[in-house]
Amino acid sequence: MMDNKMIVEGSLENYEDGCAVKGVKFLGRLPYYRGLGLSMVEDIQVAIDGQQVPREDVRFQVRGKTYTLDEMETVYDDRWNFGEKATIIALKDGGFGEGTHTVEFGVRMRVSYLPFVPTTKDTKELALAA
Amino acid sequence: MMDNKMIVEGSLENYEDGCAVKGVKFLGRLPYYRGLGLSMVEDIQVAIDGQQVPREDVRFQVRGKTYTLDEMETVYDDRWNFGEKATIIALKDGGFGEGTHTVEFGVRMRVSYLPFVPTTKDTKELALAA
Amino acid sequence: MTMAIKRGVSLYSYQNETFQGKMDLEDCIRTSAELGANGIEIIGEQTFWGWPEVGVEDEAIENWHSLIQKYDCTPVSHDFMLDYKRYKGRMMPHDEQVASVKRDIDFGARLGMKFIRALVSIDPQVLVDAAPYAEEKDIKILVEVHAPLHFDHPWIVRHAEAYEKSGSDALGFLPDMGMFLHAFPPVWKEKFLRMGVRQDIADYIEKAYEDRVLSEYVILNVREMGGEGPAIGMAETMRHNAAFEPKRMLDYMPRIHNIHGKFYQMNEDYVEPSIPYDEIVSVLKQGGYDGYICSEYEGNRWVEDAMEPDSVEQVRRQQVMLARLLGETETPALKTAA
Amino acid sequence: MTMAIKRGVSLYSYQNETFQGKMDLEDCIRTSAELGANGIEIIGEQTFWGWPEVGVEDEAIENWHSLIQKYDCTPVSHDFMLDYKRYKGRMMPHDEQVASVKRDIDFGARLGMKFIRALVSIDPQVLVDAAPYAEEKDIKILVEVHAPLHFDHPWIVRHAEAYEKSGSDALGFLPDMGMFLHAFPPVWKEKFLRMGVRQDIADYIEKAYEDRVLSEYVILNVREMGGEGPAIGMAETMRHNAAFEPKRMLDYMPRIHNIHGKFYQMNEDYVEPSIPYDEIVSVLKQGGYDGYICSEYEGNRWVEDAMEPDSVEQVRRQQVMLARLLGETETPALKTAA
Ligand SMILES: [Mn+2]
Ligand SMILES: [Mn+2]
Repeated sequence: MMDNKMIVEGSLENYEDGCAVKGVKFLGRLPYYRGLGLSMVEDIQVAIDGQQVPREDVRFQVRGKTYTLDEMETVYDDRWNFGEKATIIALKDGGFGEGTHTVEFGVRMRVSYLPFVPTTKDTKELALAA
Repeated sequence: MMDNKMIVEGSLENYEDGCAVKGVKFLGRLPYYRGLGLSMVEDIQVAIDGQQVPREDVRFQVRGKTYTLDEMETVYDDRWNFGEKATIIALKDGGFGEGTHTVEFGVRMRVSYLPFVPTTKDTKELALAA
Repeated sequence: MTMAIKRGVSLYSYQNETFQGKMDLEDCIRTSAELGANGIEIIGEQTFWGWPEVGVEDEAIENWHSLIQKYDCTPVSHDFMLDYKRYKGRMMPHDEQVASVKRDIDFGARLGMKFIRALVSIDPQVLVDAAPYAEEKDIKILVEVHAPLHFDHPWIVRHAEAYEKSGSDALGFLPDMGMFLHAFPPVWKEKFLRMGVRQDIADYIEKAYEDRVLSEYVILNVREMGGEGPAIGMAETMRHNAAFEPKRMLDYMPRIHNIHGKFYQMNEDYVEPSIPYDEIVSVLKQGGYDGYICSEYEGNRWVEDAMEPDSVEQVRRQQVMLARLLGETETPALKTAA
Repeated sequence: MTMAIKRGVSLYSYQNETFQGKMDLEDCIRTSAELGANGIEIIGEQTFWGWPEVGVEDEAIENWHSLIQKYDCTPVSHDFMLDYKRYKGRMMPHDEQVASVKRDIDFGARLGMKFIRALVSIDPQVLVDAAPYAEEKDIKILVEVHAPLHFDHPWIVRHAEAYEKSGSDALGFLPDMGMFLHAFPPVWKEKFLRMGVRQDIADYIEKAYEDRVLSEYVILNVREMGGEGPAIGMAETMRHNAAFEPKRMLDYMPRIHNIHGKFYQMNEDYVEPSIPYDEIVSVLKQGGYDGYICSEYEGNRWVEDAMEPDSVEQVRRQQVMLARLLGETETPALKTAA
């Protein structure tokens, strides 16, 4: 559900540290009818132009707090709220280049009452905001 | 069911045409609690000492009638009865040699009320009757 | 109150022995009669070679009747199969299915049966169309309600609606007690252990069954425990079996005319550890059931890899249990040495 | 006879709009109230950011109560989740689950709810242990009976037995009408067609559903027709949905306190083509049900790939249907332009 609303249109920007480009970031929403505690967001998969971003180079940012995917596994006091636009960061020194990119965004959720662990994906062409 | 009773112990013999050895034969039973019309015996798999016998070299013989596996597909007036010892023939010019052989015998049955098409197998070491 | 519920045996129970020629038809009938189980049910295609493709000689039918008479038994049901997948790649046409059922009605009549048992996957319209012929032959066609189906499953409800609409009394139900599987059968667990399932996984599945956990959760949990192959197979049995409630038979009792006393094992204390026969018999009494309960031993396939099944002893034990539950004064026993 | 059954809406129905910020809490409550559906049900973790891990400020609770008052509505149920898999690789301990339920009881009380909805996979003992606390707070915990479960499924029977044994009136059931899926929903079929399922396979599955064919047979037949991927997925929906009978609610009516009016689509003729609401409402009347039926629109996930769902229009149509079935004189209508 909400597959095609995971990636927020027009939200792709360079991720800068000072004035050095350290990757890209975009706004992403959890494809689920309720929010979920961060410890149950098992994986966030990002690929830029078909290139899978390694797990350790993905960051998840909400309300000023930034987490690695491994850190999230034991976060029991924060959550990804329903419809909340989190900032998803894909680190790569020098960034991914100018212009339009194909962004693939997948989220795997451990939902207690489901007899399977679903991964939901969205893919969009996003122009890098100048 | 009846997996370990499919191959009849001590029934392995050379299959001769005149006095030329044309393969081997043994007695085999259908692993099922009832008999089955021959059109529903989808496959009879025989391997001798690990060597799969080609489908076209397998013969099925009951009450004096001999069928190829393909012929059985449209036989609607005969059946492999419950517990009936059919003669299973594996053709091979010159036979499979003397002594003890590993006989693998599998039967695939199209059973109308089952939501799958089972194959049941039996493997036995049989000494070639002199 | 005359003892309404009678005891019988489906010769299916002796399949391990008859398959190997260790028992013949007379052995089966005599053994059942000695146990006071005079109702005889058969799988037609098991007991009579040739049926249906080749046909059965009169001589075999006469032998059947002479044995029935000799041991003072009662023919109860010819369980027929109707192979609607007889033709590879195409379904047997409706009219041909109806004709096939009529041939099984004739065969049941030749054998003096009251009922013929249809398998649950048959299209109800086939049975409705065959019902008038069954009435002519004074035979009832009973659909076997068998796990995973149960009396509240839409497929069974559809059959029940079709029978009511047909207005025929020749259509009914034959519930198989395996539908009320209240515990994971120990002989199943032991076989899966022999097939290599880890002890902790087998214990988890047995407990999950006792807790009535939905099959889909059990299958996921077993995978997460590292279970594969036979372990997944053991969990998947829960898709095809569940602990439905015997009292759900009461709504359908007027159309229930025979009972399959399915059992996987009878322990030395005359108890079937996974099927609540005390509850079952009390529900049948409450519903005024006055037919047969026919032993249907199916444990052989679960133990034959490890030991030679003793079907006669298993049937004896179930008949002792049934006699006790039915309030009979005498304890069933075999005359001759087992 | 005073109109016992009342109409409500679970704000779950507006998830497509609230997810995108097209509707806020006031829009949801106002829209429902205009339709005469004054019972408001929520998924706590959908409507209130922060719940439960971060917590919810009093301000948000006060806003809720002001809106409830402003539109003369009644808080009905806080549907809670209890994530017993919160810790990766290990199950949340029993006592911690009970404590978690108590926190949701408190949250439900803060919101003025009568009920909190537990998901069906919860261990019944957790609810039994939380029941005394619920009684203190004058709240009932209702387990949602949701497809593939139904009132005759052993898991639900186990819950029912645990509630009777506990002697507590604070434990009950909340049946989801999706349990009575009497036809394959057209929006499901259309989505599977868009996913590439062959027309003949999709038609076969729809017809097999109508014929109540057992899921395992349908899955095999679809494979034999060359079906893969989404075609198998379409067939496998039959493992999780079936046409169970609304009248099976009658045995449990004393413990049924809320109803999820699940629906996948309402056509222009105010009919839900796959769920028999006429039968459902008559059974509820027959059982003397006097609670709410809360619209629970779940069609968005089946159409959103092809069009922007219009949840408000779908809810409006269902409320018109419900009002008609409940014998109300006025037809629900939106005051402002939709
Ligand atoms: Mn049976
Ligand atoms: Mn619901």
